[in-house]
Amino acid sequence: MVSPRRGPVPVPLLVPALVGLAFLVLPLVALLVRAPWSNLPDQLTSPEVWQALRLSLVCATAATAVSLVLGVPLAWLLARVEFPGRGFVRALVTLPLVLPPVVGGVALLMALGRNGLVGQWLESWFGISLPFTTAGVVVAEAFVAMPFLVISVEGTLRAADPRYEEAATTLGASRFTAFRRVTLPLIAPGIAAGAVLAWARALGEFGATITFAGNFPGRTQTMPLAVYLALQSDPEAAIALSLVLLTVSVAVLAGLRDRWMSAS
Amino acid sequence: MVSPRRGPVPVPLLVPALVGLAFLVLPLVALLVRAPWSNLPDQLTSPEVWQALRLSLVCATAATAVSLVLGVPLAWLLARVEFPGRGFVRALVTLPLVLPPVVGGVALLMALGRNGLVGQWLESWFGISLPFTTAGVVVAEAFVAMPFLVISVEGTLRAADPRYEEAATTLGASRFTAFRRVTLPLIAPGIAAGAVLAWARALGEFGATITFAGNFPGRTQTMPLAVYLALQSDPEAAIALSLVLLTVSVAVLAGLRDRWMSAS
Amino acid sequence: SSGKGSGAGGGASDGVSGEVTVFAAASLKESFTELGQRFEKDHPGVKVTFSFGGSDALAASIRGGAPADVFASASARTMKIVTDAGGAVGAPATFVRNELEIATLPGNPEGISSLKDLTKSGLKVVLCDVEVPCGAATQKALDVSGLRLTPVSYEQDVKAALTKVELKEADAAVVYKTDVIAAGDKVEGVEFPEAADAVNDYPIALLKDAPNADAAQAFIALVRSGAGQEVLSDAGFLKP
Amino acid sequence: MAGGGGFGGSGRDGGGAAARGDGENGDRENRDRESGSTADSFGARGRDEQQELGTPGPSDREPRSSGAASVRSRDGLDARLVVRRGAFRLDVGLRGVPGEVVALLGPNGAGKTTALRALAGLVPLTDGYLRLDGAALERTPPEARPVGVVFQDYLLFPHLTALDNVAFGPRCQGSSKAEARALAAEWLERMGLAEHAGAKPRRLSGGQAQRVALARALATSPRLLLLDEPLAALDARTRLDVRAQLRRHLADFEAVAVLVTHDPLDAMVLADRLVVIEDGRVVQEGTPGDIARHPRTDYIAHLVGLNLYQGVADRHVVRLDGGPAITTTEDLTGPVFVTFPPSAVTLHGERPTGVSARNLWRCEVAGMETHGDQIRADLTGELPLTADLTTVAAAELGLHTGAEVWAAVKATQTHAYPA
Amino acid sequence: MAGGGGFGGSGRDGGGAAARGDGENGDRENRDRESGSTADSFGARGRDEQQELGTPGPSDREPRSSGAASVRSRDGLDARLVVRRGAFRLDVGLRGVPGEVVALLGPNGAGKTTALRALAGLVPLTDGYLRLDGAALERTPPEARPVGVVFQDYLLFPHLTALDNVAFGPRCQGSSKAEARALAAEWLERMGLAEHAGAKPRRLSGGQAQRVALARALATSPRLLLLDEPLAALDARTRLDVRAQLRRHLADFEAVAVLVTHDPLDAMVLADRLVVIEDGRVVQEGTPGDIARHPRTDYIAHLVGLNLYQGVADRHVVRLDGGPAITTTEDLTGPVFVTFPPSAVTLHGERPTGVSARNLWRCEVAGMETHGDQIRADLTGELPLTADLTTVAAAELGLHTGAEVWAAVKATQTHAYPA
Ligand SMILES: Nc1ncnc2c1ncn2[C@@H]1O[C@H](COP(=O)(O)OP(=O)(O)OP(=O)(O)O)[C@@H](O)[C@H]1O
Ligand SMILES: Nc1ncnc2c1ncn2[C@@H]1O[C@H](COP(=O)(O)OP(=O)(O)OP(=O)(O)O)[C@@H](O)[C@H]1O
Ligand SMILES: [Mg+2]
Ligand SMILES: [Mg+2]
Repeated sequence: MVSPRRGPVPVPLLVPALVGLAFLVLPLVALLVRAPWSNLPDQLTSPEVWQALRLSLVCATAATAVSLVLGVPLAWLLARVEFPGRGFVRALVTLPLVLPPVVGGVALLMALGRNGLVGQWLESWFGISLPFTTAGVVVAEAFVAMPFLVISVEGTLRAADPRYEEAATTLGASRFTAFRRVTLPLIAPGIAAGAVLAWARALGEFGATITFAGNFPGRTQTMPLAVYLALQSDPEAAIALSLVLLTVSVAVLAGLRDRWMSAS
Repeated sequence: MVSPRRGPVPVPLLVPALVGLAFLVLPLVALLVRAPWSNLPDQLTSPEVWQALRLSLVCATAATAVSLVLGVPLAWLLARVEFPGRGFVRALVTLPLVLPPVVGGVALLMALGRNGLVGQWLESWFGISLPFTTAGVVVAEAFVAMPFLVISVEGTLRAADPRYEEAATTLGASRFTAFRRVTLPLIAPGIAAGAVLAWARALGEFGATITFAGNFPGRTQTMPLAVYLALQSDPEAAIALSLVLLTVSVAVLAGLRDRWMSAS
Repeated sequence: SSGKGSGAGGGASDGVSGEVTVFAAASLKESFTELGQRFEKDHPGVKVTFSFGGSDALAASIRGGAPADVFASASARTMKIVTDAGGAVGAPATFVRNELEIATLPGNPEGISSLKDLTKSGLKVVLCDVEVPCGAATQKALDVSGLRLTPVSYEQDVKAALTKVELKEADAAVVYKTDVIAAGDKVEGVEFPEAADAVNDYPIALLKDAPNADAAQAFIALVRSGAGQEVLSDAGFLKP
Repeated sequence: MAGGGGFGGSGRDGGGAAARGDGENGDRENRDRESGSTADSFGARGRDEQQELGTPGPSDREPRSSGAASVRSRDGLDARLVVRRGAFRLDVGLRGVPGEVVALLGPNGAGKTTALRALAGLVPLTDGYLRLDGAALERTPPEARPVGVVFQDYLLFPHLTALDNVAFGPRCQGSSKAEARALAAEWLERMGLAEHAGAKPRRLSGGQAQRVALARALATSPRLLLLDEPLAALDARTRLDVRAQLRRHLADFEAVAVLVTHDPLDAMVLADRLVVIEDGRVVQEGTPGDIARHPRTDYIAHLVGLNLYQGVADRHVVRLDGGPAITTTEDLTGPVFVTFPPSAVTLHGERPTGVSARNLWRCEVAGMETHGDQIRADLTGELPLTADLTTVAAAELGLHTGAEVWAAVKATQTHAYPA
Repeated sequence: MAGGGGFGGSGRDGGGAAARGDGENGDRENRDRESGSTADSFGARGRDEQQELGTPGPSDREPRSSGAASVRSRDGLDARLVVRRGAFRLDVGLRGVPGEVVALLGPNGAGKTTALRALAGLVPLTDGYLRLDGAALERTPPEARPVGVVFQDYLLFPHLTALDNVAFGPRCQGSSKAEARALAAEWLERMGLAEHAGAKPRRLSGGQAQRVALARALATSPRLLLLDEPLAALDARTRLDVRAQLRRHLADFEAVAVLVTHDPLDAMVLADRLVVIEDGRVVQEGTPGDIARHPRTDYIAHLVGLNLYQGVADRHVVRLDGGPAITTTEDLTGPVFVTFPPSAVTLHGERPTGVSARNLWRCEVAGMETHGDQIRADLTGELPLTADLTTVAAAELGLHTGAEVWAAVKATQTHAYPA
């Protein structure tokens, strides 16, 4: 195949890209190099680890689902509907990122806890109590992860050509149909990226979770919490646990994302 | 002006968007409602608070800058250059999100610390020691925040039309020029979104920072660290500090983002 | 050792049943987990659930309405956060104490033998922040000996301080004896006399909103019993 | 190859046709466009339909006040579109009866696309009104308007196959997935695109994409079809097919179609009525034949390939504004337009002596272009004009840029009409 | 309005021109295209340039092996482009000398855009070669090729003003910002877009955008200019201007231009040579005049508005493949093509008795279209053909779809040539 050389990847891009990659990957390599390999088999055979891992995956996925369901419409609202104070609302949405995680947990307790602003009504009217339950873990993770999805999807929406939506409306599509059948597929890569961010963030979430949902093995003890506890008594074990978490996420992400990404 | 009603915002979008907004904002409202307002003046007059706030802003901004310089090329590499193992590299890039923050800090120490894989060479060759310095804070924050930027920018790049780059090359633009003068401005909203994510994440970063850079007032003590320590003895003060942090970030984000966003 | 009937009174006969939830400082994980198993054996049908975490986060949870029966804190100050909010029944009891030690690199290459040696210039020392219990105790010890010490970092907790030494980022740290023991051969402990004046109390309390106050009482009794104290001493804690 | 006959021959036999059409005026409203027999109605385009409305004044707010086209305006389209876009202001009146095809012509930037977007509801009206089949649509959102649009750059949904692009509209209108796809397959079949049904837009050529866009708009059975240069990307043969297809479909549905095109041939073939806009205003309106014979602006004269001059007539002599006079056969007084086709111009190397042409001007060749085996020469001098001549004649004259020539036009070849 | 003259009149005076061109063949290589005097060279298009290469065979790998066009092929373009895209395979040979404009014609999906993209280096060659001014470019990345492209859908950079879009190329070639902007301003001025210099592409109309794209491509002074339907969105008047502009610029720079268009008129006016591709292969190649007179496929016949038949000649009678015979004036033997223009067909309501036409067929009207004041009728029956007639004649005949007619063509109006 006689192909025009697309030219080598330009150095001014390649160099920072590789430095960036090294920067992100190097600490992981260090973890691997210094990992207590002899400890690993113990970790892998402990049922609690698998319990925590399963819980982590389930909760992170549920939190991502919640984020998608609530966050994508919110991103659309911010990107496509003009309303007063939009800039302020957009800033509000990013705040959960800024909040130190433990304070985030405290804020969640104040809002949804037994004595919380809304929580007291949830409890007395519906008998729903979120804190210290698995649902609470999902709530805490969604609270922390959703802003990533919202901001990232909003950015993609703004970069997308709104005239496709116009074309859809001239074909009789309501704004919602246009959104669902045209906009959504068009920005699928952006949504996938946002979902990956949210999922990863939820998977690593620690401070808000332990404060809002506690640390009960099998119920609310996710991997980061288990890692934290292990760190207290056996730092090597903590690193081993982290590696398990990392391996699983690489597997999931490498598997999932290429399918998502190439679908579009 | 006789304008066609664009129709009300569709309910299937509006309802989840508002629920999502409420979910994100409610805990903040709860914080505000339950905030120890009488405590606030004390906090605001304490010079240490301003020191920590200043350091937080400076470090988060520097970390965002680092993320932009290294992360945007990395995103471009992942989105536009085909190379074997790309899916795996992409997954690797997201790992710092998944790593429990404290483990992230430990990993950074293992890589860049005095005794770390690369750090020992940095120290002996250049006399550079990152832990316990302000630069260390920036490194820790960039490590945690950069993946957000990379993933979000990559999503936008994939959703963007590559034919504009083609058009640029036919006009004599090298791949780098095409990137700089065409792609970059085209995906500006996506980059802005990614930068906001990274900045906010860096601003709220706690675990990796304290582990890698330690906690020394004026040098490495950022607001989240100050908040955390206040939480030990005086939760009210911690909430007051958090509110200061939140207010400043809302101000910065609401101010900055509308300018960035509308510029494109 | 058979803890049967030790202090806490016996078995299902005292009507203790159901689930008891204990919020305990993370440093108590090993000892309390062992005590929990013993308690369950002593009281068939009772299940002990632990939530280990930073004392601060636990205190915040409890103030936020966590359904906990017992709170065992690593510091009197975090316990005070709960008692000030009226969250505890009666006065909290100190069940163990923890003494400071200097942690140095293995083999003590800097030859540190006293608190004063930490003030040597060029030495990278990390301390706990004064806001956290070990930091407060360290400060007390320094005050007693009239020393001024500028560390490279005030760590957020004792584990963070210890980690810095374990990874050889710092040359020394002032931590608890229990931590030095837990770290095994990755650090070397150096005792110093001023530590005696600066011990840290671990208080335990029955919570006001405890769903299972009876069982909670029984658990607290076990912790404070001789058998309980024995388990804790094995981990390096001092008797109150 | 006589490509040069394209615009150049315009109006040559205009006089002959004028006499004939009148006999069949009556059937206009009921005319039946059978499949492929679009010319059956050629006689229907009588003189009485010719309107030269110019820019709609305030009186146009009163619908059905003027002209034959408004008689039926409860059915079909009746609109006055006023849109501001920055410095640009559009203000045009548009009418169309069911089954009618209105072509919107005008130079680049005249506001044709803007007018279509206003009709579709994608751009709000600053002022004016819009009625379709008697219903006011100004405030109806685009999705509720029975309007189909073929966009200038297609805007096919890149994530859907050609089939699903076409099925999109029917789906939105409530058809089941199977129904919608069957209908879409039918449309693609008719457009000759059956084999590309499964292709994504990126894999379609420009012309294929254009046809899919057309099928997509037609599949919703709109009452008003808006087409922004729908045939521009089609090759000659496909163009004929799609054009015939389009006419047939419009006849079937009795819908109004508004068509933007730059191709005067397309406009002539497809449209019943032309609306010419320049700089946001209607400058002329009428049947293709009328506009071809009576252009009122330079743009239109260019479009139909005529030389156009404005002047004041005193019986058979028209004195041009600041120029020479032209002798015509018409007997008129006052401001008039005079036209003649480039083919009516005879060029001479030297001042001819024996010619009967009363109109003779000395000119210089400013430029030439070959149109197949014809040459079109641009002349400046006493009277700026374009002339068509055969390559043989050009060679004999030794024509070149800068050459001095004498241009003669017989009075019988000119056509004058009141301005 | 004689819009119907567009394609229908093609080839009418083909014979006359053929005799004349030959005298001036010699000046072809040195021909000097002065500003606006494009027709100065009309005589230069001699018969010897006519090549009917068909699909390039393996021998085409050997450049300069055939035809006059290759004599100069060290300068200019010499390429064989083989590209696979899924099921589609492109395989065309293209040559062009500096100053020459080659038009690429073909039906939708024939591979014209693909060929341009291959020339620009945006699509890799599966096989073949590409030489420009003697340099092999197959492996040169697009940015290093001295090639300018006007894309079918413009691809103006949405974030840059019109001015900065045009200045982009010069900037990339190393001009200072001020120089590049001055040059860009000049180009916009020439394109009549000076007042839109500061506008972003979104605010430009379709035609304005097209012209900016043209200016952008020209501003880099390419040695090979590729234009994908550059005039499609332009209005008639602008089209003339831009077309003249384009020719002038090409002459100035002695560059090769490859132009994709669907408009036979544009192709005839702008191009020195036409390359017709169908389904990825070259089916005919030659001067506009030659192709107009000797179409070899249905598509081309349609394009130039001729009726085309293939058959076997036995002296003056051509027996069509599975159809009737046509009598011609040419004396040929063996496989031939026969053409005649629609205007050469006379229709009769009943079998004519007194006519001299030797070719008479019984047909049925399948469809009709008005082209201004002409009618074009599609006929089926003994011989499928199209016929042009005046509206008067149509009215007298009472022509309607389904009507039975007799079509007569004089032998002198037909044209036969070897297949
Ligand atoms: N979004 C906009 N904002 C401001 N001005 C605009 C905008 N869009 C178009 N215009 C201007 O409005 C005028 C009319 O544009 P429009 O697209 O309607 O022209 P057009 O008749 O369709 O031309 P073309 O034949 O070239 O497509 C132009 O002068 C254009 O520059
Ligand atoms: N990316 C692609 N992948 C596969 N097939 C493609 C791709 N792009 C185009 N094709 C196919 O290649 C053929 C040639 O397409 P091309 O765009 O070159 O046609 P074209 O001659 O430019 O047509 P038009 O006049 O309609 O623009 C078409 O059949 C098209 O469907
Ligand atoms: Mg337009
Ligand atoms: Mg094409």
